[in-house]
Amino acid sequence: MKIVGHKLSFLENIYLFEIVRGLVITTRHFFYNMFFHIAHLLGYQQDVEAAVTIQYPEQTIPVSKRWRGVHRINTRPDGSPRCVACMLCETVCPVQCIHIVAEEHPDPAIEKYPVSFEVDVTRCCWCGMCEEACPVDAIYMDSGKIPKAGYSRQDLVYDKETLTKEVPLPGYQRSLNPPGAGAPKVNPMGL
Amino acid sequence: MFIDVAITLLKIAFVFGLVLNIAGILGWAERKQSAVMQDRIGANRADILGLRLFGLFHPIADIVKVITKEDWIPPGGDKFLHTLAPFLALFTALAVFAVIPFGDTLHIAGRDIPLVIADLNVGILFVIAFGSLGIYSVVLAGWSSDNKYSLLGSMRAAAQVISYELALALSVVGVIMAYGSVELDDIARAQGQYVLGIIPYWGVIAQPLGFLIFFAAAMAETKRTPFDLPECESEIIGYFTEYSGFKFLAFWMGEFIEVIAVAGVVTTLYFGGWQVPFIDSQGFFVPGLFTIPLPHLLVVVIQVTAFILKVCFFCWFMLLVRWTLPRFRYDQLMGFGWKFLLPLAFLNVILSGVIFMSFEG
Amino acid sequence: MELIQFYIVAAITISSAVSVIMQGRVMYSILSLIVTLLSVAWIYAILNASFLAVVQVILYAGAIVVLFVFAVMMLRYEEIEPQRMRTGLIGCLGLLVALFFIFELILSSATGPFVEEATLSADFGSIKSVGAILYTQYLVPLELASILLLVAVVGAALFSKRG
Amino acid sequence: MPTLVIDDQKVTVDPGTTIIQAAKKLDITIPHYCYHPRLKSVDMCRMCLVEVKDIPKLQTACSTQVRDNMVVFTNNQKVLDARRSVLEFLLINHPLDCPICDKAGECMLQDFYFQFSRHTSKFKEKKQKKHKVVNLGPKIVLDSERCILCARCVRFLKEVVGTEELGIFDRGDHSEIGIYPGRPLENNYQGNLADVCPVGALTAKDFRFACRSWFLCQENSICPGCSTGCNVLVHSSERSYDKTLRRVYRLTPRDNDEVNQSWLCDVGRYGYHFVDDPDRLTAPSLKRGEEYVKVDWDTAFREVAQRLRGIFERYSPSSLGIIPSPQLTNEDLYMVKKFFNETLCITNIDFKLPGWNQGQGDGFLLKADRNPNTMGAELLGLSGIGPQAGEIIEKTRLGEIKALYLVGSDPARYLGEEKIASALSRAQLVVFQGSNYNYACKFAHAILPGATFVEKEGTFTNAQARVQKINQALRPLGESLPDWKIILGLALTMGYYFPYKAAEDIFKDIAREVTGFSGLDYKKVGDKGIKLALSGG
Repeated sequence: MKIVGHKLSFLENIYLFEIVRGLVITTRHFFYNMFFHIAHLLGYQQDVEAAVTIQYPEQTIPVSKRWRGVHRINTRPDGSPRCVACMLCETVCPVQCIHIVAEEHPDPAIEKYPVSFEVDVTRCCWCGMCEEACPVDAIYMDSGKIPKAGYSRQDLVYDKETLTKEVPLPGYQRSLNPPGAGAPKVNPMGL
Repeated sequence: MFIDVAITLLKIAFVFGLVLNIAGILGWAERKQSAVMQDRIGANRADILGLRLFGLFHPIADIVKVITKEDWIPPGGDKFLHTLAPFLALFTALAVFAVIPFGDTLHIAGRDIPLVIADLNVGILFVIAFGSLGIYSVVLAGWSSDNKYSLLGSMRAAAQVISYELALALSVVGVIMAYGSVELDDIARAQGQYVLGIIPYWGVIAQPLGFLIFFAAAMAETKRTPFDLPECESEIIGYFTEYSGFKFLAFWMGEFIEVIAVAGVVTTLYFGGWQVPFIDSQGFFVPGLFTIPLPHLLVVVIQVTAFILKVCFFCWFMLLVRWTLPRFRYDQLMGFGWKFLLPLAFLNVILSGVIFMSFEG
Repeated sequence: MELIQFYIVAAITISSAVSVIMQGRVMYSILSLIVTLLSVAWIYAILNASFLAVVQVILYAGAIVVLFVFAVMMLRYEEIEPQRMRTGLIGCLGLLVALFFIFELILSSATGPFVEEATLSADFGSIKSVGAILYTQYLVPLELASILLLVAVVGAALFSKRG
Repeated sequence: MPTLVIDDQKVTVDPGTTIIQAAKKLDITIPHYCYHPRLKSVDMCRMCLVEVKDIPKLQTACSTQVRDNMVVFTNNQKVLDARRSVLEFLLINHPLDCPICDKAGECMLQDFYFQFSRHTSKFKEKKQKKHKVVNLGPKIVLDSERCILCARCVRFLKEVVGTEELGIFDRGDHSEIGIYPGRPLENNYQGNLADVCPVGALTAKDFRFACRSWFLCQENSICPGCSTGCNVLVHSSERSYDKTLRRVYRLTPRDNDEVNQSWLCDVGRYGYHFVDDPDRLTAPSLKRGEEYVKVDWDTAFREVAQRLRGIFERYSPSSLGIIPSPQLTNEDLYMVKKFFNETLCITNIDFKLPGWNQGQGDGFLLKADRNPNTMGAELLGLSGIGPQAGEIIEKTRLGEIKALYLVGSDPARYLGEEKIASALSRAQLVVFQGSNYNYACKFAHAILPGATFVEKEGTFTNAQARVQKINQALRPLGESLPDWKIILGLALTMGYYFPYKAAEDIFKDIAREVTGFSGLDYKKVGDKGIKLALSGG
């Protein structure tokens, strides 16, 4: 290991002037920001930012179109999930956060549907592989939402109903078939 | 007799009410100031009926939180001492305010009321004595927690406090020499003189080096950054690891009260105490030219306000320092205390002696 | 008024001093010692020797007992049974000495005060007067004592370097 | 003995062998659909086409018999092109609904498409729509769109079962598998249809949509349904037990020419559900007053040991009765015998409850004796030492036997609840050790949960005296333990030590002490089992 040292000069060595320099910097920030904070309070200089903070729940950063938020399940025109419980997302999921229980659908044209579709967002690593694996245009992560906090782990396991209710963030929809749309444009399986 | 007691009680109420309120607000100020310094906004979420008041409710929320928390005593620890320690910390920090004068003598209704709780003739030595008693809270807290890390933390804290006490006490000697008294009231009053007719003869003018030493040592005594090794809550286990709830709050408050105490002492010793330049009991004057007489009560109010403002400034300044400077390593800390500040304090004593002697001679 | 104060403080002093010896737990013993020292400082204060009182607090309570505490913290914490008063030769001797002092005490209080009452000067016990006495009347012992302390400090520094 | 060359490798086979069998000897797999080693070849799917030197057209490997000096290519471009074309043809009307198809992951159509074809469909016309989700019977569902008409199912029912319920109806691309009117699938071997079907046309209702095949683990085991001891694979997965209460998803037959060939009867195939049944006993419990309290094993052992000792001290060993079950493995039974009979000198041990072997056999695989290890219990001497099991129950009713220890047995099933209630309520101590709750548990003072056959290692001896091994596929549910471990623990608590760490150690002792087993170990038993050399035959 090579240690690159920098020999301190006398002034640096006695701390005092360096301390003063540091204090000057922080004081400058303090008064600069304080001035604009007060100006903002009085309604002036609104265009000058005094802080870089974003007040999260009220204010959000616009996310990228590729950004992956809370999952949503796309729906058929009748509002039922498009999911056919093929469990490919469950298979591809690297953290095993998806749990599907499949059952026979009364309609033989659909045949298989998820009785329970759960996404454990505490485990999810937001890799988006479920989106890519899905053969029927059912699971998407384009809701643009960050999962809310919960009081228990079970609160953060989103069930089928919750996921079906999610809608894509306007303008950010990645699925080719919007939720509840009529005849699907893309229909890989005739479903 | 009765009135004397009543007046003393009033003074106590005034001082402690002020100190405890400032200490509470300091908790908020620390968050907000650090935020403003770092281009952030800081705590502003606590609200009552949607009213946020720049986060001023946070101290209240903190207190509610802390009081409702479980007060836990380690089963292997010493119950009595574990409870005693935080209150000792509060007590020693608060006791210092007994001797700090916050205004000139008030003449009212034929009485002379010195605006200090206890006008002891040992003054500054009393401050130092209570500062040194503050170690016991640290030591007992660590020892009674039945936790070896707490114990180690308390050893470290006690070592630091003892080390810096020497430099602290020695730097005060210069002030005592300059004003010829150990009584804080006398010192404050003596700072009403002027050098060359116009410069106020404050402690910082008389003792610039002494001020720096005192301030550094006093900050080390309060155990705040850059001398916060005993605490540094985020990474090192310290003497109040095993404390929770209200007792933890007591330590926390004790720290802020110490900050105010240091600010008060620094103001009194080095920044003229309650003195306002060019205002004395006669009124506002321009040296050598003219005097505008002011009523006595107004002068006293101005002086007390000036004292409070100065204290607030030093509180602000100590927060500024805390959020500017990085922390010392432990060996650097001890080295700085023993090898730098202490010799410097000795040097300051000798230099001041020589200078004052030559001036007098 | 002053007398009442004195009796209270004296009671505290004596009881805490007894507690120093009788305590089973070392830490409590030391805390009692601190209380003793503080109440002695109070007695000084009553006697108008405020400087001495403060120095008592700073030096004894603030510095020396802290060393004791440090030493105790290093030791393993064990509860010690309060030891029985030991009979035998030493016990008898101690009893004799105690009896002697009690006898003396009774005798002296019967015969009147040891010291004649004197009027004190206004600045008695203040730093100025203590300093004046120290640096005039007791200059040589003071300087000798300070040289002794200096030697001790240098010696300690030397030992810590070598160790 | 003709010698031929397949893909540059020489092989000598018996005359009459087909190319596909000869290739198998060389570990060359020739893709096929309609061919099944245990059914007659019919050349229906054309998937197994291979090139034979000097024959201009490709030949079907499943029906072409080998000749001497034949040279076969199974992997050259011509063959690959042919396979590709065949696959393209087969997939014309296929709905390509792999995501919802139960066969996905083990479908030969899927496998071969990815291996050989990967074509883009050239078929522009409308796909032929056929019937989906057709109920063929209580156990099988047909999806005609996925069917490639290899007729394996039809032939299986004709050649193996002989009931001939299925046939192919209509012509050309309208052809569909179907049942003859008025002849629903009712035989005992329908489960095999789903196994036999190479694609997703026939799926088992029991397994349908329960789990994707790639989540399953397989472990060799033996069907515990009857004394035939069919070799099976246990397909299991613990991944969603909480949600579906299912860990064992299916049993499929495993080839064993000596026992079950490639088949498994439905009784055995669907008889595994007790493994994950909600009535499984999961924690040792003791009766306190009228309540059962769950305790840990140590407490349970101490209590049982103490009460057993109390009965010993007050009465005699003859006041204790043990009824083991022939459902247990040889190892468990040996442990029962060793501890209760040889160590504690209890002679009231018998497993033959009245009616123990009176099920209904069907003359093919299913035997009347529905216990997998009757022969083992006989050989280990758990019968005929003292009174019969029925007499033990009777003696309990009369009060001669004070304590009854049931190891996995369910006397109420044979003797009726009334009789059991009258007998067991008289006993001072009833210990039930077993995997599932049954009527006898109502009277038990202590319930010790045992592991099921998929949760432990051991051996069964089937009716032909063949020792076959079961392997552990899953962790025991809850706190249950293999039965031999329970008895071992109880013995240890009572002060008797047996040096067994695994079932294998016990088997070594069996091999040493029990005639017929001599010289055997788990290695020799292997996957397919070994027939015991019994003097009597």
